[in-house]
Amino acid sequence: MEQTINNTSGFPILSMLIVLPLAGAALILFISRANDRAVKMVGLLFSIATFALSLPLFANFDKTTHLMQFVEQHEWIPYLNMNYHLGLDGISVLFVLLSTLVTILCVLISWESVRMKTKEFFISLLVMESAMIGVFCSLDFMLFYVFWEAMLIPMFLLIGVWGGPNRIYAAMKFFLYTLVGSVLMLVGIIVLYFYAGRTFNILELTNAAYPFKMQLMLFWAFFAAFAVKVPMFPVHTWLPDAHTEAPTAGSVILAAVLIKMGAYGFLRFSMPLLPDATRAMTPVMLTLSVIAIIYGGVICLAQTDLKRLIAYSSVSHMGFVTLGIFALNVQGIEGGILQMLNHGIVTGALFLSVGIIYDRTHTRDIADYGGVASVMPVYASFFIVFTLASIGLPATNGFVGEFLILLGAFKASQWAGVLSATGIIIGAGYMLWLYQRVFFMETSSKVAGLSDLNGRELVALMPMVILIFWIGIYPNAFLSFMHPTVQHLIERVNSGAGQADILGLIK
Amino acid sequence: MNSHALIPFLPLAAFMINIVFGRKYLKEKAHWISILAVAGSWVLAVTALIEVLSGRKFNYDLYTWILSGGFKVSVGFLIDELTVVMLIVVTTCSTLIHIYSVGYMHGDSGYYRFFSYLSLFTFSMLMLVMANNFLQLYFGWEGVGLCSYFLIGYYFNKKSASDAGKKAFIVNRFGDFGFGLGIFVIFLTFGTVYYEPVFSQAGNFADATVQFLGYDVHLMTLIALLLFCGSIGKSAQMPLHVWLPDAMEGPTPVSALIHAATMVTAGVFLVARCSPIFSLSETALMVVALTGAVTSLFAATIGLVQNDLKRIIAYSTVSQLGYMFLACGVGAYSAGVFHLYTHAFFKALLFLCAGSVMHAMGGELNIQKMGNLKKYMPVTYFTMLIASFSIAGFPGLAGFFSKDEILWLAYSGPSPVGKLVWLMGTAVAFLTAFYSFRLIFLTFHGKFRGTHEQEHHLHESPKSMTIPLMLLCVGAVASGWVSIPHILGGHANFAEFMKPVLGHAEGHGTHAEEWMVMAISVSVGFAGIGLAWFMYMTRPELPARISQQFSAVHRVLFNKYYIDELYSFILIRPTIWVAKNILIGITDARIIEAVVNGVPNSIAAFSAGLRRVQTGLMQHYATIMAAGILIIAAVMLLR
Amino acid sequence: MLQQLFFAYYAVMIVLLSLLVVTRRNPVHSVMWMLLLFFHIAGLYLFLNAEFIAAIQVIVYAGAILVLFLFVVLLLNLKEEIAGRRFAGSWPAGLFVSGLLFIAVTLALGSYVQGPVGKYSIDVIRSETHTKALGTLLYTEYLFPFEIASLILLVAVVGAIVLAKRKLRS
Amino acid sequence: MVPLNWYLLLSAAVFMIGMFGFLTRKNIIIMFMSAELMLNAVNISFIAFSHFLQDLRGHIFVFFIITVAAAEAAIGLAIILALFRNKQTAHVDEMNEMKG
Repeated sequence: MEQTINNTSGFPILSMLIVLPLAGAALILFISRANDRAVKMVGLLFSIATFALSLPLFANFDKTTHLMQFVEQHEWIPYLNMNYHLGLDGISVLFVLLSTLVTILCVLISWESVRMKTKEFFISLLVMESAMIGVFCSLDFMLFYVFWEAMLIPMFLLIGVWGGPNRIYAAMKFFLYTLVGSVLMLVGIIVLYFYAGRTFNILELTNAAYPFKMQLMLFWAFFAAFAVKVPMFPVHTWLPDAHTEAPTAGSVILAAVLIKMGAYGFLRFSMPLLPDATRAMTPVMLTLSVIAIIYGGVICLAQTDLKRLIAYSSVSHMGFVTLGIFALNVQGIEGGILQMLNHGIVTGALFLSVGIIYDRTHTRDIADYGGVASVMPVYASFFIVFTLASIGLPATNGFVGEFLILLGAFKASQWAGVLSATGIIIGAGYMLWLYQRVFFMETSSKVAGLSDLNGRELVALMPMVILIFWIGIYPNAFLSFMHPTVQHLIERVNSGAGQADILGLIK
Repeated sequence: MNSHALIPFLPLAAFMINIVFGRKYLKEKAHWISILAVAGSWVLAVTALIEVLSGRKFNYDLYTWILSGGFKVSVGFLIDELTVVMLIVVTTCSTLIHIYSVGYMHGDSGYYRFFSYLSLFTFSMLMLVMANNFLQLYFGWEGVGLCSYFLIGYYFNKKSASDAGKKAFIVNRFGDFGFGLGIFVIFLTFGTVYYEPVFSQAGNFADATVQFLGYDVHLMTLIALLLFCGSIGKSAQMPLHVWLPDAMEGPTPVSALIHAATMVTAGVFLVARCSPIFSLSETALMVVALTGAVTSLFAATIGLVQNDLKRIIAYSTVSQLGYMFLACGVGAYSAGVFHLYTHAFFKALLFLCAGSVMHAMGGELNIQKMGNLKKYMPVTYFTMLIASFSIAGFPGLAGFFSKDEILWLAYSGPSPVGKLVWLMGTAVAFLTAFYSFRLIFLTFHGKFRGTHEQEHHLHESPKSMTIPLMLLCVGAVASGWVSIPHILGGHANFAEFMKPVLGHAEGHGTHAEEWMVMAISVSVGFAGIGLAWFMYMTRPELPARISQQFSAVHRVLFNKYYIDELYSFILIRPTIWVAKNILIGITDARIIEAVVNGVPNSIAAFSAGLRRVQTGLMQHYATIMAAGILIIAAVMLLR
Repeated sequence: MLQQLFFAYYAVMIVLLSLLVVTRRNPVHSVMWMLLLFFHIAGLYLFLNAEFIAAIQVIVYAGAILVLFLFVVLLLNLKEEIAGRRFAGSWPAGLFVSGLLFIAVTLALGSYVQGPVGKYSIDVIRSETHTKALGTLLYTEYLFPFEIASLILLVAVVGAIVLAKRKLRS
Repeated sequence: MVPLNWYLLLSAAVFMIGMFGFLTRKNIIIMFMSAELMLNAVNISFIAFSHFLQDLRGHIFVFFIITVAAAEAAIGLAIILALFRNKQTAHVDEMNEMKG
């Protein structure tokens, strides 16, 4: 049996994290529809409680080991050898925290902007949170798959019910796109299950050695699921539609957490399970990443829709993430993971900000804006921080991530490094142009007389600013979580599958 | 913990206080905090200078910034001769310009914002010069770029200002692209990005070649040229010079501080700092020298015909920066840094004088509409005259010493292009003198050509503005005296002081030659002044005639060689066209979306076809049912 | 020989009458031909020693069900209906399918193998009388289905009334 | 002695005629009668088998079939009445509510 560090506190913290939001959702079910305020308060309280509960993870995490921590294991379906198996390592722990934090902010930002079906909205939000945490904690592939698919439902509802005018199309597109990918992954999971001797345990699956051809096929099956989620270049077109139509909270969750899961999937499954295929496919993945970076960036230059622009910038930024991950060296992968976090924070914050101004103007057309900085100076200051973080200015988190990624990519392939570095120039171009068109120049009639941020919005944006500078100035607070795990991952990828020494390391 | 850390962090603290409390609480008092902070930095910088003069150096880390695998980089400080010179330049100029701004920006709605940006700029610039590794240098590098963006676009309601800020940032990003790659190559070569080990090991790689994008290149040349890309962007050299003239949209103190005295010289600082690397590559040095010389000449010619007061000075800045690169390129790093140091004073002075003129003229910048201002603004006139003499290389003033040292070392140095760049440099000296005095004559002499209202409004600027002018004027006169060349009986102290960091460039020539070079540069300077006197004082109708005679040349010069239009035509517009029409129009909409929507649509079409089977007529169903029975029966029979 | 002759008569008549039933334009005519057809079928049953069934064939089918048909036909005013075409557009398909199915069944007949024979030989039935034998079986072994059949009839009665009655004006 | 196959052949012929009628006639009442015809064809088979296998269960089946046929006729004709009342037609090709 593989070694893990069991949760010895006697308190099933991960299960609690998954259950608590669900409990909140259940509680909301019993609140009268008329009592809007109570619904929101319960949503807020439960999201804060979940966040508070996740903080011990940050504090108690053992940064010296790559082993799984806080592990819980119970039988689920013994006949199929499926287990309820949870645990965290250096890759996933930060994303659990990100998920819990972002949910609070989403609750805050939806406080007034969601006017219809409030009850259902907050239920969806809390169920979403629970599923997200589940995805990051699962150590059983089937359990992972269940959470992975469960996530689709609340998100589908968030887009399809509370979205913009074209919401049904966007929601269907989002749903079908991701579903097609996941189904292929399911096939892959089942193949692994039988090949590795009827187990869904990720750690045990990692120990098995798979023939190269099979690895290749599985790699592409997993690719279908993860690349759609990321989204990588040719399968990115659901993202702009989903982001544009989704309500603010939906966009934020989508940007901050949901699309991280694709990259997380690559790290958790594709790379350790299929090391030979990963190495063989690196050139392809690097190429796709570089295309995504440049393609997404250049498209942003021609966007006229605020949310659409940020959505395409996500394509570009996630290109950086996959670039780093598939550089297959320490800097690249750590940069990639950090950049996932960064992108979650920065793009999440950008969507929060866009939501804030959208609530006031009800337009997403960039041409309708102008001169917002004169009317809303505090808001403008927050937005410039997010903009700068997005274009990777030193002292913001974006810089650390992008720098490490580019360094890693340059190490892996000079062409990839050089070409993707042009993404930084393009990024500055579209973000600053956006900022200019929205905030600078003469005040347009649509924004004249808008009120600046209120306390609630300030509270929603503040954590993001703090995180941006925290990671930017002292990234080691976060990088230190990853070191052993990433080291271990790289050893695993760079070794032939199933070599004795690797088995020794894991067992 | 050392007091050095306070040098940058004092302005940082001022920035934070101002940005958080400025809008609501400090308002008109915001400048106190910034000025106190930067003055404190100045005091600490002076103590650092004294420490270094006494032979001490410092190189230590504050804390580990990024640690990932073998990559480790800290926030740390290196205090050596080069650093303290930069510290003195930055803190002195910054302090004086802060004080100047109190008067200049008085009553502006974004008063607190202006001072917080200035503080942030000072912080970034100090981080840049005090860095002990390349990444922190990059940090400061981008930081000053950001402040430049904020300050150029300070009047953000004006489209031209916000355009200029954006342009500055993006053009700089092109340079930083190369700079960043340079840092990657350094890390991959040396395994570290700290100056000290990199420079000490650079010699080991003197002859190494490396594969770069499929080509075999000389390693040191590669690194040097990539780093130089950053310099080109930040110091506005060809072909990335386009942002600096537009940057004049910012308030004038900003132009003086950022776009004349400090930030734009960061490129020169970078080359000087990396002199151990540049010195190992003759090719790179040649590129640096030629880029500098060409830019210098090129910008000077544009400066000849511009009418915008600040733009003329801006082109003069580009030209002088070219001079500094020219110096570095011929191996005379200390001469380049020396020119950087003197230039900071007289160019900041020129800008501040221009600001003073603007203040009096109510924001008017066209020198064709000025004239005879010396009557109204004697202090401004006098200080600006001194500054112009200094830049024109009037013997005894600051500019004379530094310019002469550069020209002499170019002439006599070992560089293969030395003679060529000396010739170009001399031509630039002539042009510089000409356009500087064209400016003086058109602005301060002759008859006032503006409106009546403006004339009525003319006045000398307040004390808070004229005192910094006078202080800087002292610098413009005397800052050169620290390094009087041997031939004039001095000791060339500056070069001696810099020797441990920058090495010593030896000129190989006789005293006669040195006298000749000096005489030529001085005489072309006087010739330029004389020509300007002739054209704008004695025969004021002449310039118009000449420009008519050579209208094509004039148009090209006036339109800055159409470089902006060229970039727009070959770079910006095609990119956006491709984005709009190919990426969005074809790739996304026609190819990817066609597949994505095509699959469900074809399924829908198939279903629609299949639906027709459902006629709703029960006999059809019954027939099909019977046919099913028939098929089953047939199968059973045939088995 | 006589048996075959009898059978031939009945068979020919049954087939002929069936064809008449399905091809007549006027439903009343069809019902009339069907009445005749049911008598012939009852005759065939007698021929197979099934007196009881033959009796209810006449009583229930001919007497009750067909009358019901006749009522309905008369209730509906079918004058225009009769004017139109008799067969649906897809009649060749129907002919084709039923024809082929007939051939298939005919071909299948050849492979019929008789299984073991039960205890109700003609002599047994004769000694016990047919109705008694059937009644014994029905009230013992098939009691439960018998009860269900009664329920079905009840449901049918209720259903028929509910469906056929006119809506009350409310 | 008449062999079993003759009866079965007769039964098949009647069944196919009924089926033909059901599949082709437009008039719903005749279709209904065709269905009765098919039931009768089956009944013939049952009785014939019963006779030749010396087993009374065939009779039982026929008994039940007749019962069900009666019930079916009652319900079916009631439906036809209701239908005719709403549609004013007994032609099945004018009823296509189930069209997809």
